[in-house]
Amino acid sequence: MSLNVSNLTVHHGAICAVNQVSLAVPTGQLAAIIGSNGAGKTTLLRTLSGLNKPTSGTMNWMGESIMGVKAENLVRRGISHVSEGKSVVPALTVKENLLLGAIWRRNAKEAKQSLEEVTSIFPRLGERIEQRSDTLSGGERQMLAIGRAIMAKPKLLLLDEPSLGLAPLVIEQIFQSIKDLTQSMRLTVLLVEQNAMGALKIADLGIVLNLGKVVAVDNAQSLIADPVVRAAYLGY
Amino acid sequence: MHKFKVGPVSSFFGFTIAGLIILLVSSKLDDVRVYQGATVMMFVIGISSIILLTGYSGQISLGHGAFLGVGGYAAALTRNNFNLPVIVCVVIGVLVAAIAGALIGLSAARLSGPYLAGSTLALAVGLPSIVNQFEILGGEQGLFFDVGMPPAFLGEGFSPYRWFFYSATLAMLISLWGLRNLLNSRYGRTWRAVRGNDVAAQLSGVDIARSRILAFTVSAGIAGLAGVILAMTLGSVSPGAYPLVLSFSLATGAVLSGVNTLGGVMIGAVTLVAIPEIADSISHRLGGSEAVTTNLPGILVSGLLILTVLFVPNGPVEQMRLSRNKKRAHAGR
Amino acid sequence: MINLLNTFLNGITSGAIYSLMAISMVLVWRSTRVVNFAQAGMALLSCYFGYEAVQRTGSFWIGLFIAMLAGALVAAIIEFGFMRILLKHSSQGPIASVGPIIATLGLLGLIKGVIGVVWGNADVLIEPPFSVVGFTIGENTLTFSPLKLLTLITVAVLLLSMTWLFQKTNLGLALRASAHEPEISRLAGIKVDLVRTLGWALAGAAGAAAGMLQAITGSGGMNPNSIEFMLLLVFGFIAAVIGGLDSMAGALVGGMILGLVLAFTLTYVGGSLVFLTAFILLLVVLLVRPQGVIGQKAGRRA
Amino acid sequence: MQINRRKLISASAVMAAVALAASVIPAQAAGEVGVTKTSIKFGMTSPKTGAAAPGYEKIPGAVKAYFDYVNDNGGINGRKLSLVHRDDQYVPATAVQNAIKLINTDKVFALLGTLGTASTKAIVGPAGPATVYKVPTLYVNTGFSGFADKKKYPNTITLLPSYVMEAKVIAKYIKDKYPNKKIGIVYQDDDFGKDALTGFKTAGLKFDVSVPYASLSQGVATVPPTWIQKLKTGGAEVVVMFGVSSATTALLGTAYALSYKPQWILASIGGDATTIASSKKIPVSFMAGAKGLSFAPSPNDSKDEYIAKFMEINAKYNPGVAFDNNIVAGMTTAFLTAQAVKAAGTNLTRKSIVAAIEKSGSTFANPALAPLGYSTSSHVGATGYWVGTYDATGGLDPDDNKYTVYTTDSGSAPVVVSTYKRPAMPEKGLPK
Repeated sequence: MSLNVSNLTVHHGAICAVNQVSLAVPTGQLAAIIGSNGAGKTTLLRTLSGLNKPTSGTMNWMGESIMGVKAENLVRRGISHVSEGKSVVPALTVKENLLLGAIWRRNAKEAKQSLEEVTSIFPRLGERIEQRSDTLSGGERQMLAIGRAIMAKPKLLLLDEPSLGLAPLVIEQIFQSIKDLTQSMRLTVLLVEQNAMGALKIADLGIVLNLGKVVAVDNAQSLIADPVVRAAYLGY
Repeated sequence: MHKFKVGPVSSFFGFTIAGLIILLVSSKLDDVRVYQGATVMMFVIGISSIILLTGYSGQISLGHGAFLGVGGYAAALTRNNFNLPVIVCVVIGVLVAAIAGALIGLSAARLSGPYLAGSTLALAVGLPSIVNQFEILGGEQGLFFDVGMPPAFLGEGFSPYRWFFYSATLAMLISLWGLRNLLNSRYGRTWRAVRGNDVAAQLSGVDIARSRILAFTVSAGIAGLAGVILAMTLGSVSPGAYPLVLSFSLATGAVLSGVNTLGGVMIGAVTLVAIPEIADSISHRLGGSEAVTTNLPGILVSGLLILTVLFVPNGPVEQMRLSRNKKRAHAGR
Repeated sequence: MINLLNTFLNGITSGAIYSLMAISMVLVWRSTRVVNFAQAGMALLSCYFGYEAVQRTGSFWIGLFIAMLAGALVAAIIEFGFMRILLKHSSQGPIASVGPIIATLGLLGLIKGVIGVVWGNADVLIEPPFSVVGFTIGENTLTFSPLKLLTLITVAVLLLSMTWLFQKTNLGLALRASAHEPEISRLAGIKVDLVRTLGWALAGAAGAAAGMLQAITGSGGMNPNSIEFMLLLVFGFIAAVIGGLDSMAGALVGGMILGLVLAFTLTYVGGSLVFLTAFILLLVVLLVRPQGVIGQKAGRRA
Repeated sequence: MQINRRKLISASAVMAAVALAASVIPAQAAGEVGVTKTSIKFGMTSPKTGAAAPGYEKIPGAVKAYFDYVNDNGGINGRKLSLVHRDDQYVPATAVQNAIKLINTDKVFALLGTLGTASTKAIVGPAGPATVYKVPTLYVNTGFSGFADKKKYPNTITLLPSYVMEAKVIAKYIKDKYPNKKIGIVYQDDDFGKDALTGFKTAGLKFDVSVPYASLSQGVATVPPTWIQKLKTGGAEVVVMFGVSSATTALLGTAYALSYKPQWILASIGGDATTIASSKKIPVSFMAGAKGLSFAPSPNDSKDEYIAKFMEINAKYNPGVAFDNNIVAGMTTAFLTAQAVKAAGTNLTRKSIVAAIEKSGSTFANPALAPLGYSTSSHVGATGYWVGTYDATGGLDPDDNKYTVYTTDSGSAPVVVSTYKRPAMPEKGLPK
């Protein structure tokens, strides 16, 4: 198990957003976290990437605790987080946004290589490399955001609602590329999604979160099959 | 603080009592202190105008000295050219300052914190040069503003400074009382709403721009009153009497008092006047080179200001209330 | 004709200094979203260090260097030891909108006081390193002198090196990213707090440079309450606002516009209106183009 | 809100408490305030800090230095002179508060050399402390002619010649020396500049080019060059500079930059060579040939007996402070004050000292080369100027080696060459 979380509790002021959550993701697997609004999905992710402070519990990555480690340092431990919404810096060009991802590595050559890798994965970004990122379409921005995360040579990728506000066609592309990446780069991925169906389809593991508590953990396929889950989250 | 509502009438008595106390105490004081007292009152009025602006409508002004100046000059001009009774001149001073405030407010309403701060600062730097453009404004040496000697019934040889102090105190009480009632009125609530949350206020149908402009106008008017008081205590108006330092002092005093309640307004005013005294006594005790003694007041007041912003950002009074409420809450458990 | 040329050259020379000051305010604004009204005070303090260096070495260049170094240090210390705490403490309540601004005023007062204690209240002077005698065209002598040329060159060099720093280096990338999206920058592994301090340091250096140039081109000496430095602050701010307060390119343009507008009003309208002109220019820009003359998009470009 | 109101009241109580700490005036003992058998206390308010401080901040030190010198030589009539100084940062409000303190708390006998027209006006004006407490204000340090009006300011004694006088003298000089040349003027566009214009008008001098500038605007680098441009375009051959020293420095600096060399005439307020030279913006030699005015000998004329004495005193009692015209101003004030005290005799009162100055003030020994105008009807100080030429070292030398002093008044009186013979310095520079 590369990612191990047990009894994690996170508060927003008085509200308990994540309550005694425990989960484990094996290396190289793609876990989808689904659940309705306010289920605490985003908070869980932000806590894992060091943006939110946990109240109690433990988080281990590769056998080492990452409790209270600052976000900027988690990147150095191979954890990349693509936060909710199009997480790019609008004022910067596509290229600059991508280089941003590799900035902590302080190595121009490697950065250049990763840049080529990413542009080969997302040719669209290659075409728009010199444009300011606020001129990109929603889908392109999401690619850019993911691309930036990849530039950091991550082992664990935390994706927050990559499908948010995208057209169905684009969503499919994004999900596809996520799946490909997971395999090609042997990434461990934690994918938070409203679009439960889409997410579970590409996921190995499914985790259902409700009101901050884990209500179901199973492999994705059987979750899709589960009538309760269907009714509650897949909408048929 | 809106929980305990007190009608204008009963609050009126509160202010009257405050006035009587001040009157009583002041009878023991020599001219130095009563003159400083008058200055304190001037600051109280000036600071309350900033508190209204910042604490209740979320705007800022680093150039309020300009409005004090406008008020003072307006009063002096009416006094000198039409020889109207002082009280009329005061009213005119306030009105003219308010109008000036409305004009600036029109643009201020569209500016956010730092922009507004800078523009008002630029105003305070730019405005004084006007006095040399028009003969009637008397240039750098300014104009006399003679409110005349104390009324006869106060007795022969009654110190004019004591008289200034009484007038200033009266002006202070009236303006604070008026301001307090205004803040408890519909307008006051609107302002707080705007300060609290533009969007929400907008949704609840508040015309933000209008309420901002109104706040700025009233604030400038009150500042104008302070300006007239200052002119009275100086017996004259001149650009030098309303320097940039004055604008900064007002902002400082407002923060020392706590910008979100009028309750502490006295604290800032007294501090501003007391600091040089304190500095004096300190340097007397410690001796210290001239370079130190001359710069001590500036250092003290700036240091105090910074400490306040750092550790009691909402001002002593608010702080006390907060801590008291905390205690209550604990007791409640 | 010669008047026109003179006016123009005057405009850009003083404009260049305003630009430098404006840039230092922009840098602070971008890194902490605070307009630092102590900027000129910090510049003044740095210039006193520069002055000491000039006194000891006799070289203006060493003085300039020391001043910029001191400026960077002072700014870094203030950001680290003061601004961080400040922004934590006064981040909510009505104070939030004014606290930082007022605090920088306090800072200004404190700095003045310290200068007064250490160097006294009298004027100190830095000798211009170059001749102030204007160049001549035919029998006409220009107001434009080697000293002013030097001023322009210095500003140009500083601006170019800053542009290089911001556009071509990782530090620059980090500075620009954290200015706009601190959280994303953290996720990219940037130590945003450190970068913020560096931003202030750069601002301090730029301000110090502006101050040194003001000190040698201005008419008076330096003293704790130097009016020339107070004006430098006001004009620097106005220039920054004209440029949109968020853009270094904008700050440059803003400074030049301000410098030229002042120069031309002075020559062709009247000498008594300089401050009002500046104020009116500011208001007009704020009301007509609040996002600054070079526009929102460009204005945001780092 | 209740809480709030209570706060307000308690707050005012706090302030009252602060105030209560105040001392209460004790019943006045016999004899004049601030005067004892062995001492006389004077008060002074002027800028030590603030924008106007540089330069002026030396004056109180100079006054003290001379007083110490006198005291070391037995004081006046057995009384030692002391000075209490308070810093007003050139802000009138502070100046008034200082004056009230000096009078009530420090219990000074009289005020000295208040600086700046606005501040002085606030102090000696109708409601000003000097008027309210009938405290004399001696040798005020401003060129505003109004203060010499005895009816308006019965307790105020001026020292400097008025701007109007200076303008009239310059006008006369120009008419004599530079007939039918093109004349230009640069002046500060405020009352002090306007005073000057009145002077030129009464003397009937018209300007071909006139360049007003806003006070402080010389601090904006863009400004001074425009002055020169206007002067050049107007083809001025003789240029009068009627501005403060920072502006004069700026003007000369720019002129030097443009190698623009008209015949300069620098009004005394800004024409102090030491100040201009110390700005390091121009070589002093550039001033050579410029005309300047003064009513006292130039501060580096060490051959002058008064200057020499003052230099000696400054070196001993005010060590480490560079000798310049501010020191001369301060010592002159102190010197005249000492003589006034002497003249008022052992039974010194606030009335008697003013009377003494009115009676014999015009005969007091002092560096001024122009006659002092004190009389029972007027409080005018020095009433004229001598015109000289700056040499390459910045010294102002009288034309053809003799001080030709022009004297006049602030009104319509003509400008005449004065026959005034300056009283020789009493032995050891002490009042006799």
